[in-house]
Amino acid sequence: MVSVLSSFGGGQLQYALAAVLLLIGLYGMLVKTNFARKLMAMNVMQVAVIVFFVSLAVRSGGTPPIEIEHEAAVAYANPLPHALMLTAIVVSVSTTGVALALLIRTHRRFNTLDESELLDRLRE
Amino acid sequence: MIGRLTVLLLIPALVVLLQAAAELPAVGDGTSPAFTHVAPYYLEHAHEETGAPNFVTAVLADYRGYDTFGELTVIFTAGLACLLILGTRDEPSRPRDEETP
Amino acid sequence: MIDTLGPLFLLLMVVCAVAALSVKELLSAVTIFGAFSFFSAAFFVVQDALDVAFTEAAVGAVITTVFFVCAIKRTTGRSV
Amino acid sequence: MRSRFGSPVLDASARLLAPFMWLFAAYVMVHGHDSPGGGFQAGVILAASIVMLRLVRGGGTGSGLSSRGALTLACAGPLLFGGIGIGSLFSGGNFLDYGALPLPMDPVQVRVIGTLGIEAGVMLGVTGVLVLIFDVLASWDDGTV
Amino acid sequence: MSRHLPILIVLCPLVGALIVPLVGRVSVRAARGLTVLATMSSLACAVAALREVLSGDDWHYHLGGWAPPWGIEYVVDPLGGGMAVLVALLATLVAIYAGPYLRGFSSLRGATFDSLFLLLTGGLLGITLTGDLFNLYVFLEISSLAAYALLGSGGERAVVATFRYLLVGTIAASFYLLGLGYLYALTGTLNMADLAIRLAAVPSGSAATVGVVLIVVGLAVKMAVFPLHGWMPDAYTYAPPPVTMFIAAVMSKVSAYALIRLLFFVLPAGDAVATARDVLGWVAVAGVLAGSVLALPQKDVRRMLAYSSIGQMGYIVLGVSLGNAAALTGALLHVGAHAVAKGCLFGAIGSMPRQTVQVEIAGFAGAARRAPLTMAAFTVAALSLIGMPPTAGFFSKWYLLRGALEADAWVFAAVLLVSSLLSAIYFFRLLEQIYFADGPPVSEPGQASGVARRSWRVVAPVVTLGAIVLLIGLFNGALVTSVIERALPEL
Repeated sequence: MVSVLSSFGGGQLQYALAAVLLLIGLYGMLVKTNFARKLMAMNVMQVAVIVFFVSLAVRSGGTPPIEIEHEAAVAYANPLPHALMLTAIVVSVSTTGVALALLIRTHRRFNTLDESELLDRLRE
Repeated sequence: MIGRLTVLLLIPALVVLLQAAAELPAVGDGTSPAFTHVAPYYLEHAHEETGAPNFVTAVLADYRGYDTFGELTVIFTAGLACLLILGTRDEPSRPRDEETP
Repeated sequence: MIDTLGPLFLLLMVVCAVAALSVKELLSAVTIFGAFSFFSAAFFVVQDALDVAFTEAAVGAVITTVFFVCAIKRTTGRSV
Repeated sequence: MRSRFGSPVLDASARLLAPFMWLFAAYVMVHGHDSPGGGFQAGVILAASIVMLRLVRGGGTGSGLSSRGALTLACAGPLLFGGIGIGSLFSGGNFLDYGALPLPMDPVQVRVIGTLGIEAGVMLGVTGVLVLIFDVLASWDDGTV
Repeated sequence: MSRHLPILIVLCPLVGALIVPLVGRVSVRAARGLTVLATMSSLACAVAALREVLSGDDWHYHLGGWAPPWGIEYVVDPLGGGMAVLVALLATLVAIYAGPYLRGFSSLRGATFDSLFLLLTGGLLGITLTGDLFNLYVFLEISSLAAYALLGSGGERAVVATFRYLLVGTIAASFYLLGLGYLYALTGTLNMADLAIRLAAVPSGSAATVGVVLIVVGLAVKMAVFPLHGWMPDAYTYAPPPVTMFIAAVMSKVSAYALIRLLFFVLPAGDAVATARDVLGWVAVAGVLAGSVLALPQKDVRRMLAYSSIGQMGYIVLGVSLGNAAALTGALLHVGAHAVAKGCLFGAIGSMPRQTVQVEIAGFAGAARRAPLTMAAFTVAALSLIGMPPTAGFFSKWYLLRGALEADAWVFAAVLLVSSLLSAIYFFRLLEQIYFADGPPVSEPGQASGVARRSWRVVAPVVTLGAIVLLIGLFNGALVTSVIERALPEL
């Protein structure tokens, strides 16, 4: 563990923090019992993936990927991961919308959002 | 109880992810494969080929326009999904649970 | 400068994520989640990802939060 | 759910704010190809303005877009996008090959026009869908989808 | 236009889905007709494209006119084209089958249902044809979101199961995307063919391994392999019949296809892939056994079939794990055989009169006299799942067994035989009810709704599927030599 951490000279620190964020989200999705809370954890997890991709695209001393005229050899950031992540953000908001609709429907019938209570009700 | 078990499972996952991350090119490294293979083509040709100085727009709307079509379809799907699941006010989704004909 | 700002915002995001998952009241959690989205947008700005930051700010901090508030209002029985 | 916030100040400021938001959305969309932004962001801003009007004025008239209209927009946006793609299919290019569109301009400019067209499609579609989802989630629709 | 066949396969359902809600306002019948038309034309395009590919080279279609790896490409090869035909065929039959079910719906709800069904079809077809890893993710999400909505439209119990499916599915998709990020960081490309070349040059290390593992885990979770199947029995039991029919038949098969595509065509054969395949093998063994055992005590037939699906998916994963030519042939044949048979079984069950939420086994008493055609198809499909000759299931299991013996994997071979025995037990219990038990008299009043459901639109798709199960079995040799052998990777 220590050897792993010491290998991060700062160059990979952002990847490490993205991994931490991902696992916080995963933990929340697995452990929290309230469905709305699970959804927030899901969003955290999705943002973690976006953070990872954006970290791949950054170039030190670089500029945003918008062309500056009359300046040769500018170190632009990589536009491809940015474009991909725009799609990923849309996917995450879509998933959240559908999940919330399911959530409201569940609540309308069972009057609870707690996972264990719901499972008990379903077995009745 | 479940919480502790999950943490026990997640810590090795974290170690593995960190180990893998340590092998990736450093953040900001302009010589990594991500910067040397496909991306330079966009940076060199996007403006003249697509007329868009914003490279992200060039990639999003032109080179990978089909992904954007897919993205729009995803959000369209989400809209219809909410409509089907919750129904509208004048026509709440049918209570087809216990008394299905 | 930029090299330290990125990890700093990431740390703030971690703090917000933990807080959003552990706060008792659901509505407070949603608010903190909005802050989380805001910090992530700030992170994307310092990473030169302006388009992503713009989208995340608009979607994460506004639309997702509004959706969450709607759903939580409806599932806790209070009116908007 | 349907009650307004009631405050005339809120009402007036929302009414004042909305046109500026629409203007900003148009700016964001049109300038998508040389500055950050584009159809998706513009659509989100438009949807946010309509949701704001709904929240302040309590739906019904004056909130910009009915639920039925939102569904129509949600279909029309992607159809515009797909239509441009299929248009290029019929004029000799591959799907979404805007350069093949039969417009009397040089190919790069045709591509810019095509890109603008699909960004408009994205904007309309995103606006429609987000308003629709809000209406369904908040059960704010006027019952006429 | 024939130059554009690959994209037309996907565009037909997608554009159809965009038009159906608008048409549905004017005429419900027109919207229904449009749905069937869209799936049919997609099927026609898929068949034409597959024929073209079988007589020539793989078909590369560059979207937007941009050559890969800068743009996105569609690739039709015997594997992808065959999958597309399978998906489009089932979609067409289910689109016809859904007609009577939708009769009680309002026009808006019916159009929304149809539109989402088309989106699901389009999403699955996109997965089978795309040659780009990120594009695969986008279409995976289209199909997943549509599936959540369709499964969740069945009632509140289905909604809870669907919510849990959504959480699991999103974790899977995020894993896939993260794994994709690792591979992109190492190679700088997203195109499958390009990635295969460039990844082979990357020195193997833990980053590449983690990327591969994340992608494999993500797709395996989407397939509902054994320990992650929790949502499935509930969702299949409570979802509307046409939805269960379609999703049980093709959805997990398409994920299996994606897994085969990535493991054998994209990722280089190295330690990472070998480890992933070993682990998958043991997961598959557990899944086959657990699925077969858990299916035994089920009272509800749909729940029983859901557990049997878990076991049957295990067979496919087993074939992937063994990875030799015979085993992969078996896995691919089983993808087709199981898709058609499961569709037939769930279709037949959906046509049964339903008084309660449960479809008890006892409810099938004497069904053969009331619905001889449907039950004949049901029987053929059931025999195929057990693995009786001359149905399709026998031959796929035979190839799998041969693959296991070739690889000296005695445990796998034993598991195959044991689980066939178990499935024989639970299916014969059911077949006994259908043919030998005394059912209620035909004129019982409670059956009116069942008779109404049994219009030709319900019977014809089910019978067609049953016939296809037999045809695949009878002509399996031709199918294997003309399509599947050409779809196999170079081993």
